[in-house]
Amino acid sequence: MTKILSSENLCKYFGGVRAVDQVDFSVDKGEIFGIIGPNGAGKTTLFNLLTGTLGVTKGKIYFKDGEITNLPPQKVTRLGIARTFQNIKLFEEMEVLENVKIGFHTQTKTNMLDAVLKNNKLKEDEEKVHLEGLKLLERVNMLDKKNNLAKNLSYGDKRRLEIARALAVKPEILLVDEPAAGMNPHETDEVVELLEQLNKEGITVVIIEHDMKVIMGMCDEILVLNNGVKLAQGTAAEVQKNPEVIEAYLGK
Amino acid sequence: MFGFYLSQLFNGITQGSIYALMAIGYSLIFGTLGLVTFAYGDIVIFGVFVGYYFYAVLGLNLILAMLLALPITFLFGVLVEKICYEKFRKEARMLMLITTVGFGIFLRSASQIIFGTGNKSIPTLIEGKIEIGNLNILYIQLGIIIFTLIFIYALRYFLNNTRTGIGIRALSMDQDAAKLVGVNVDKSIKFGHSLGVVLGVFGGIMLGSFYNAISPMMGPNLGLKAFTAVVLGGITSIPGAVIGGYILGIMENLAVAVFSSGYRDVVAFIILIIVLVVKPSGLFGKEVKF
Amino acid sequence: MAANIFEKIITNINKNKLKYIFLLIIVLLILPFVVENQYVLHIAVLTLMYVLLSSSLNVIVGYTGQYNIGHVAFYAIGAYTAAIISTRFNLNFIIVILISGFVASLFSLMLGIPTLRLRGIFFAFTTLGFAEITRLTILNWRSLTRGPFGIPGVPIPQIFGMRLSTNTHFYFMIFILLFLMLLMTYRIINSRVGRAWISIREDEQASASMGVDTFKYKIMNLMYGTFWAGVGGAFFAYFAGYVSADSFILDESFRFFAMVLVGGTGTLAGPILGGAVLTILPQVFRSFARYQMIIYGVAILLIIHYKPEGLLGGRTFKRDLSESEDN
Amino acid sequence: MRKSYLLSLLVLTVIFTFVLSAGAAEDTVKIGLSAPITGNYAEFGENFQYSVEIAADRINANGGIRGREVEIIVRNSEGKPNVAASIAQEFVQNKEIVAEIGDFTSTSCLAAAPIYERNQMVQLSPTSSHPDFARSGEFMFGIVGTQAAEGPFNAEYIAKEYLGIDSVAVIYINNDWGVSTMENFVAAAEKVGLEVTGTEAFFGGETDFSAILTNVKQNNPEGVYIAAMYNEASQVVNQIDRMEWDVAKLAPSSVFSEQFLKLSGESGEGLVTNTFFALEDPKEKVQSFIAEFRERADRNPNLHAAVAYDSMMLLADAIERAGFDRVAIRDALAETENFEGVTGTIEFTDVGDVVRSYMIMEVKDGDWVVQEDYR
Repeated sequence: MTKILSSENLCKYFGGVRAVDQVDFSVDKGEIFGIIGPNGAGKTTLFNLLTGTLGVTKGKIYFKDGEITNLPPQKVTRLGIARTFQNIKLFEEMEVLENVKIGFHTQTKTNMLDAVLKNNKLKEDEEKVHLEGLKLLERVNMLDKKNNLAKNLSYGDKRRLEIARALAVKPEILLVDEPAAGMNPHETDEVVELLEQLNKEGITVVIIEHDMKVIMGMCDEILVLNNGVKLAQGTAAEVQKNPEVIEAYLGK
Repeated sequence: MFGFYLSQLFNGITQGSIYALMAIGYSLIFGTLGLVTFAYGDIVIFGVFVGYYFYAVLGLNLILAMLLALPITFLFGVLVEKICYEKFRKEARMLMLITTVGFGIFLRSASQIIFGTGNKSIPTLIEGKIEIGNLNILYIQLGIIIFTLIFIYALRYFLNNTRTGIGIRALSMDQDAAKLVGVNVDKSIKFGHSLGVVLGVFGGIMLGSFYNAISPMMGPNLGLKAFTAVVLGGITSIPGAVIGGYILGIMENLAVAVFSSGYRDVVAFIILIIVLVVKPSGLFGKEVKF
Repeated sequence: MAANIFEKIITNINKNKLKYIFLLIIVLLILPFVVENQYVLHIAVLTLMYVLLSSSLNVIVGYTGQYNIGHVAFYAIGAYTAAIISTRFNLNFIIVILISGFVASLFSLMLGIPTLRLRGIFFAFTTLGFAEITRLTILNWRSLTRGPFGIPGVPIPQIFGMRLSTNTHFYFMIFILLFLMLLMTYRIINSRVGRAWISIREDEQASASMGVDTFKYKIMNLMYGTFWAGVGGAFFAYFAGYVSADSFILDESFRFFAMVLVGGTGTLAGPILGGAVLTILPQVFRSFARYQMIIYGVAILLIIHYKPEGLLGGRTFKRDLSESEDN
Repeated sequence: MRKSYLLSLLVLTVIFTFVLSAGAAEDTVKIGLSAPITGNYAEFGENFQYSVEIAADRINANGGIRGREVEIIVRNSEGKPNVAASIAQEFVQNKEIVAEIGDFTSTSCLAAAPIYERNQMVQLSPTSSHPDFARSGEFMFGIVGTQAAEGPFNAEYIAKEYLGIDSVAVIYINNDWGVSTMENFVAAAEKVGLEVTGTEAFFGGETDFSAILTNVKQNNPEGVYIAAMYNEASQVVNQIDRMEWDVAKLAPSSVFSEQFLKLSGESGEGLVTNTFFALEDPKEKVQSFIAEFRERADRNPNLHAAVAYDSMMLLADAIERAGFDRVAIRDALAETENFEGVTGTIEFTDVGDVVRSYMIMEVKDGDWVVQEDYR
């Protein structure tokens, strides 16, 4: 198994608050990797560091063979890392299909001049983006809503659209932040199924989730954070046995 | 030569003290509403004219007339809030920006019709001066500085120790959270805004009394100066706004001394842009969400 | 109720967009041949010019969500560039207009590089400062701009030996410019570039996560919008034959802004209606002399109260354009 | 209910358009007045309106012009050159308007000039003093006299002879009028050996002049020439007084107004200016104009008001001789001879402006007092 994403001594301090403190972890290619921890453990901050949304205070991040520490988010995305957001960040006033189309930004080349001239490059790009966008929507079962404004979607649909949008980037690794939050059990199952399917197709999945059933059921490996510090990394069984993890979750 | 720069510095401090006084009210409004207003100068001048009206037309005692103007402008502030902001609190900020512009145009033109188009003279509230070496310091100048200090401390006390004040402070940090902890958002916004207006009008009265003249057309320039001082010093930080006012005054006057008088405002705005680029929250402001 | 009829008309227009656009173009093309009143034509030229200017601001404010409240600076730079070049060199007006657009664009690049990294309202402050700096520099730099005297004698534009001096000529000139601008903008907005712009407006953080180089696209957007402001300014210089700093005060910037908001942001049609309404309204009320500006101010307040999303119901902005923290 | 706002607005717009375009009675002669009724120059525009309307009422009381009543069409130019140009377009389009009075600033006049010129309609500006204005066209007339004449008078007669000073600093407002006033004064000063120790500009609406004055005082000039309108000029003298700086103060005729006295109080004392309109002028027509103006505006007229009154009277005189044809009016106006206005005798030069002769006036005991008669 080869490492695809890893960190070394990763730290993020907000003033005196150590949101992420000296975290080392590594994700293997092709696995489903879970990150758990109580509220405020630094999970989302870790995601923000990995994707370049936040700058790191100390430490290093590696993706495949290269270092990606402090790369801006658009460059990180170009390398093949896509993400969703805990608090859903869709382009609310845009149609569902348009939301997905933006995901293809890095794979298309149209510039302003092409657009103005309406040349072949634009036409090819638009055609490609349109067709592939529809395919992705079909995949998440939202084809019938392609012309709805994103802001009018149901909560579950919004989460699914975010995943579809992230997939448009054609990522090697997908970081999903609480994809099942606020969903009913049926919707949750759908999302789990989708992620597992994607994983089978070769996409490495990193998932933050509070629902232990989801995490324990699908993850190959789990990272446990508490107060910004790594408590453990291992398989579901290993983690569940770790005394520090039990203490963090159940208290003394 | 040294004496020349010293007296220009002193000129700057004088002018800065007026900007500082004007900036206090602006800063309070900014903090309460979370948005710049482009009607501030016009509202302030309108308030001063109300006082002038009592004094010149109804023949009241000058100080009494000006004091009478304050409660009236407080009520006027409530009206302004209703027209320009109330409906748009949850809407985009730029709507409030344009309503203040529209209201400013309206009020300026209306003032010209009600109070006349020309400059009006206001006598000095407190006559007299003290001489220290070569410098003449007018009592009114001292008064301006003293009032500025009083306002900083009084406001700080008010915002930290009274129920209403704490409510306003909570608003400036997070409106939704303020609501959750039981702040009456509507009342607090109206009160904070009106208080800002009254402070501004008070500053305007001191300004009119210092320069002995007011005119409806002074509004926009005044508002822009208060705005610049507040942004320089740090939005929502009241002592910051005051220091911003002083910096602005000193910079402008030194610009006249060093470059040319035509570039006085250019220098001020260049400094504003540089400060924003280097430290968007202003020289003394905390990082805020805007 | 009567107001409902208005709503219905708007809905109807939205439904049959193409038809109405076609109809509007036809009407606008015939207009100068039917209208003989030169004053009305003059106002028509001004209206189209303001529509161009408010549309150019809408590209920046409406599509990418950058609070540019100093747009008048680029309009001024365009006008002065055209006036300075055309009175010193014998160049074809089309070239002069293009150069003016590029110069305005260049200034926006210089302003944008340090300031576009600032969030929402802070960027607005810098544009406001820039507008004042521009106006005051024009007034001070007498050797280049003749300071407060302005530059008179902007030559009459010529093409194929024809002197373009009548209102009808200028009408078609601005009509073509506006048509080009709207067509180009329409195409860009419906391409990868436009999607990137809009995504920045909607959520800059998410946009970056989709691989959009948000800073680069914001710069491009600002440059594109200010290019057209510069073109509008250059046209104004030719049309008026005279430029002076009094035409480029901050109020003018607020006027553009009001036009965009009154019409509806983030749609092509919004600023067209907004620009038209707020250009024609003051002309109609001009005979009210000293009550004119009162009516103007009240009209803006009323429209914003009645339809905060703009007459044509464009999208509304989120209250905060700033990035939300998620920890 | 709110929804009906917009509709009522639309309806209003339509109604007003109809009202505007509705035909007027045939038996009037229409004169356009383009003036800054709102904005920074509003008070000057207001003076224009009062004076021109007083003149029109007078004319109508005496049977009008060639039996027709004068009707003034007022348009607000907001002090903006491009708006003045739009108004010009409206006026020339309206065939019933035979001539125009306005605008206040030289830049507005210059911006509108090509339109009036092309359509052959007189633009008679009461106040444009820029030497280029009247030269910009056959149909352009200015009656206030140009800075090219006032500057030398102020430098030679007021500064050198009357005040007897050898050096002067210039403080000027940075607009078209101020710069032109400054430049003409400085040029004239150099000719007559009056040393100019420095020039300092300020922008309209400025209230604090202490920095500028401190700069100027550095070079110890014997006098300060204040090229500003009365409102800023009064601030300047106030602040000179506050500095306890004993210096001779002189200014162009723009400061001559009652407002200046009110705003400057004791610190205005001793300021010298020129004028060709004096409140104490005993002529009946002057006194009756002053009385009428006071009644309507509740203040004394200033120079700007007086020239606006004369502009209307001049036009009426020309129309009386020429009839209602625009070009004929232009010719008659150019041929005006020995017209006696409230501002003295008016005759146009070849280019269309007026060579004025000036009185010297000083503020004494809180009042404007003529010190030397016309020269």
